[in-house]
Amino acid sequence: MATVILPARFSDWTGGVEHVDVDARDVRQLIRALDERFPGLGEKLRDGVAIAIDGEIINDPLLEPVEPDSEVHFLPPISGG
Amino acid sequence: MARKTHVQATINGEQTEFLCQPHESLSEVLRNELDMTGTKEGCTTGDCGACSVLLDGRLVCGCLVLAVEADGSEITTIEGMATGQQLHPLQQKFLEHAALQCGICTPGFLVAAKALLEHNPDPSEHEVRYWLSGNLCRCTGYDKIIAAVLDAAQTMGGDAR
Amino acid sequence: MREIEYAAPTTVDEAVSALATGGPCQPFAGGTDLLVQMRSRPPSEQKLVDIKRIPEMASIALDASGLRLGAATSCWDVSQHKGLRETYPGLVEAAELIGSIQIQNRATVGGNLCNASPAADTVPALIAVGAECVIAGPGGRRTVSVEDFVTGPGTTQLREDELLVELVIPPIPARSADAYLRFIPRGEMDIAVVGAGASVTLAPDGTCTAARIALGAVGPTAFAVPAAADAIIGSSLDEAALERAAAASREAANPIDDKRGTISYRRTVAGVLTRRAIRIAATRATERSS
Amino acid sequence: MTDSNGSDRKFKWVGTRPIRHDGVDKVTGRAHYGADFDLPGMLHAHVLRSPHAHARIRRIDASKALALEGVKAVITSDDIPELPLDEASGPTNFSDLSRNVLARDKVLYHGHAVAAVAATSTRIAQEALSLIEVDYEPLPHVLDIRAAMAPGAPILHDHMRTKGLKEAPDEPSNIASKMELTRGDVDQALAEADFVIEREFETATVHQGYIEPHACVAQTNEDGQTTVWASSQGHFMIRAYSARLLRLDISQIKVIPMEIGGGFGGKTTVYLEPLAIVLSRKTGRPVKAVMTREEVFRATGPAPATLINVKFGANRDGKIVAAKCELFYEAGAFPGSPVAAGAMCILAPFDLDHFTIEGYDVVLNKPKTAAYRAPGAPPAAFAAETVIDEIARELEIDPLDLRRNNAVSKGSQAAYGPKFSDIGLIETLDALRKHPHYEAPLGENQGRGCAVGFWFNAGMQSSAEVKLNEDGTAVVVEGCPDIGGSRASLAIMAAEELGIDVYKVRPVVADTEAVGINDNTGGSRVTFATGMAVIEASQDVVRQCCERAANIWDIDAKDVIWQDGCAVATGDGAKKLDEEGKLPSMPIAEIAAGAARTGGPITGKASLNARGAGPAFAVHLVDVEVDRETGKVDIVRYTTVQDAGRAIHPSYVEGQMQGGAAQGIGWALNEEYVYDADGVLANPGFLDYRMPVALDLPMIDTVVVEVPNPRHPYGVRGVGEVPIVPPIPAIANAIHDATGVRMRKLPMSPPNLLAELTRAGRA
Repeated sequence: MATVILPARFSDWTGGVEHVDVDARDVRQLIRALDERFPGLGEKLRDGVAIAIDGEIINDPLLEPVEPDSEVHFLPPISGG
Repeated sequence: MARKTHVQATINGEQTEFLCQPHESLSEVLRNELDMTGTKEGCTTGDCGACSVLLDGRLVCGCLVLAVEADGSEITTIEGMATGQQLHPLQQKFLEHAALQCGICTPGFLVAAKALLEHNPDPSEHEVRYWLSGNLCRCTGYDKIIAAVLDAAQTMGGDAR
Repeated sequence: MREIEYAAPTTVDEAVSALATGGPCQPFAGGTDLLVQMRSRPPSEQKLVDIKRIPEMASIALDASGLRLGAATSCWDVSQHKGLRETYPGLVEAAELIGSIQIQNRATVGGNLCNASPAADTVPALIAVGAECVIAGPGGRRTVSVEDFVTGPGTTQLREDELLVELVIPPIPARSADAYLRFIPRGEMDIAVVGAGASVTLAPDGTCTAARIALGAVGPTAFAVPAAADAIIGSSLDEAALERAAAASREAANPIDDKRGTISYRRTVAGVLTRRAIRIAATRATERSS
Repeated sequence: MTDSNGSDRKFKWVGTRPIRHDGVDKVTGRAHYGADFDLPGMLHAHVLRSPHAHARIRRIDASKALALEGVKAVITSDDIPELPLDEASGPTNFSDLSRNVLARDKVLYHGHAVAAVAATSTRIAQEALSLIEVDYEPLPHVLDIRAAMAPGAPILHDHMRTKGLKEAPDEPSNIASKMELTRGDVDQALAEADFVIEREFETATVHQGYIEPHACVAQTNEDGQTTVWASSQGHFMIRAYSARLLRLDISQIKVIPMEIGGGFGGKTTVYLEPLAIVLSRKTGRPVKAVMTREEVFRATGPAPATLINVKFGANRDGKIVAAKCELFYEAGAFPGSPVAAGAMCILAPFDLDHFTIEGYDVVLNKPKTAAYRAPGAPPAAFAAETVIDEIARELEIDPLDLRRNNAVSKGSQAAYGPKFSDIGLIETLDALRKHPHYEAPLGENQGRGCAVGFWFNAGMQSSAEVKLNEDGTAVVVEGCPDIGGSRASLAIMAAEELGIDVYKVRPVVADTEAVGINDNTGGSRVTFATGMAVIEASQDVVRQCCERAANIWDIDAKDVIWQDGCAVATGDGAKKLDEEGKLPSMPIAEIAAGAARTGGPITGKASLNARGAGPAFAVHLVDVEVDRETGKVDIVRYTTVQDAGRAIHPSYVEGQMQGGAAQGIGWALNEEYVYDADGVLANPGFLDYRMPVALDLPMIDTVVVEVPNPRHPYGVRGVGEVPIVPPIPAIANAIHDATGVRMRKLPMSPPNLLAELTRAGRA
């Protein structure tokens, strides 16, 4: 199962849980699973966030594949100069 | 419609006539009336040097010269630097040294550097930096521009001396 | 539509009568200040009298009787004049500090004076060498000292129908020299935060027998600082004397806070530049006497 | 695409320095930039801007302006759709963008666009501006970030509630949002540290300072189709934003990219384009809009002023054990400062187990900030890297050693979350250590400082086509404006894959209808992401060429490989050709010449959302000389070391390193927005907004370190952003080395430095 690290700013939804193991093949499934576990969190994760999957930052992903051993982080979106 | 003044000038060796209004700057007329847009405008206050041209052999900012003043004068612009298919050594060195990134300041630098080498064929790095301080470049940090001008001075040295 | 009129007379008399025709009218020399100011405002009716085509106004006459400098002479021509650089190095320094090569090729000493910016570089240098302004008007010509010519920020003694024709500078006495320094944050292209002009005369033994010190950008106009001059006259320009002169300049400085500097900074630097300018002028004077 | 980053590969073109393909156009003045384009019957637009820092717009009367001969149209916010306040996608709020393009109800900064005029000449348009009557109700304004956050501060947006707080507030605030990054137990770790250093830093508002003012031309046909000629960092962005703001179909707008005269992040949004489009629709004539330099300074996105508190705990053994950071960034008039990026960067170079980072996005009455090269990172590095230097002095450890002791490397968990893969921080530190500059003697009143910088780099969307011409030459079609030599880099990659001479490749930056979507030129992504697309498209061409050759030879395609621009038969295929007495090799020119008879044109395509951008680290070393009587700082020597992953065109990599360093030097020493009490910018020009001139800088030495990015076929990392990150702290540290004075406020200008020197009794 992929390991998701949830930043402190989502603690309103996660109740402070920081690490969750999620069974998902892509980002959409992963967010769905998180939303089931932490109702309302999904919406926060769907728009305007960047996600790092195994260290690779992707802005606004949806169907990006997630490996069983992946580590997933949610980040604020970054704009470049 | 505003009155226009008739002006005659030699631009890059060619007898040229144009009509302009007294408020129009030389760079405006070069760009808008004569379609010579190689002369760029970055500030219209004489601070960036992108509109550098030679007026009767003097290095000036085209934005601080009124077009009506140019009557009877000789003007050299970036369009007059290469001869036929032959780039001016400065242009060639700018390319070889990658002395431009966005390139908007490049025509001004080339015209200014040409004036420098005509005034002082063998300048020191400090002299080049002093002379080109009226031309702003925000991309390169000037390093490769200075190197290109010094290199061009070397190659031209033969003809200059 | 609001339009600009342009005239390019070839004699001072033509220029003066062009100015006298009434309506908003401006003598136009290098345009490095005037055109920028015009563009910073909404378009307006304006008559420009281009004075660069008047031979008398664009000439440099240097001889035993001193210097007659046409008001429309470009700063570049001043900086390239070999005799001028040898005789009045401080004045040349001021001229070649103005803007870039591009600007120096257009900007004129007279324009720098008539624009009457408190920070104008040539003004302290001109005061230091005791320059006088020759003004032409419908009633003939009159002469005033550079110090009195500028009356405030952007204002001069010139009446609307008058024209600054030339600057007259007395000959430099033996064992004398001038220097001009300004402080700017960058190496080039800035307006003076402080400017200091100095001219000194030395006795054969190195004692300072005469001096003029002038400051720019630390008051509504550039001005002479007699106290600073008195502080070194009679001295051998030792550190103590220089510090007294610096203190006099700090004292005389009456600057404002603005985007280019603070009051306290300008006061301090006025002292620093006074000391440094005197040193340079003295070194030059010594070289001349040897 | 393979994961092999070509570290084992022998390159023919990668790493060479060909003359850029657009070079001759740019040294002869032939290249056309934003303002270099006219159309017959074209009108000229100018924008009326707010004379107040904060005011309610009661009434706008344009009748006098419209009565002026030559004036064809005047528009206000009534002429563009009002968007719902929450209409956003990603970080971009389109309601805010719409209100920035033309103020609605309120003006929020001096210079805020209020109306636009189209007239038959620029002079008439300017005269018309002075005839538009606007009735303002001035409101109290706020220009200082502390004041903006203070209770009772003038509120810019009544609907704004601070996001990211534990419980949602019901009072409006100028704090748009709060974000937080934490790990471990910072308070305990600080309590246990051998010593703690806590400092406060301030930086000023600065501008990207590109030399080309914003400019565009818009033309709308009778059928409603609009064409825009514009210089920007992304013409697809111009198209998407304009369509969104004006409620047009994207298919109704075509944007043709002009050459861009510098951007540095400042041309990643729209200002003039929507106005020119509306005016062209209103008048039925082409409309040209060009900003003055003053407008660029007053009304386009600067980079934010910031306030940063940092607290570092370290042990005597040289290990940094904990850090606590608070970052307050000015967003300008609308939310969206780069504080999140600053927060994610501030501790990125350090391998740390305990920290908290808080970031606050604060609005006030200044222009909306825009991206500027490594957005948000330089102020953050100023704070962290200056304190690191203090720690090194406290411990009497060499500053490079201290950084090395605490440096992140492959497998370290970045402060912003994920684990790093291959990164080159330690390699860059070691390369600088070996540089002669590091041990060179210093003169009187001189000092030396170093600092590290970090930037993520970006991937995002790119599309490219590689078209094989009939004679075996090729055209590369892509959609990222060439802001600093990217045409050359992309041509190099195509030449490398196709095995042809780089000068036989013509790179083209195509318009929005001629190539697939490309995201902005920015985030150091073009050589990385668009390069990836060009490589894939070239590989597509190669694959097709091999198939054609196989068909011509009538052998199995698997027996054909590509070598030096030729299809080469191997295995059974080679045997068969040998028996037939045929050469087992077919050059690309021959395949191209016969293409029409072997299946038609050969074109390779790639559209991708590039993953695997490789983070970049840089370390800079600077020597300064300080005039203790005036506080003037001269840069006497400068060396930059940076991990580029792989330098495709080394000259332009060096150019990015030198240019970024120069911008950082200006930011450190003299650049700042100076506002008067009324909120009016006092220095909106190049004379008093003091960017470095040639005389202010020395030659800038560059050392390119290459730790290949494993996720790029050639190992490329972005290079453009990170060079602006280290200069500010490096210079601050050098000034301390020269004078013993710590500068914690920007700019380190002569008055500010002299004040500190005097306070410290070192003047």
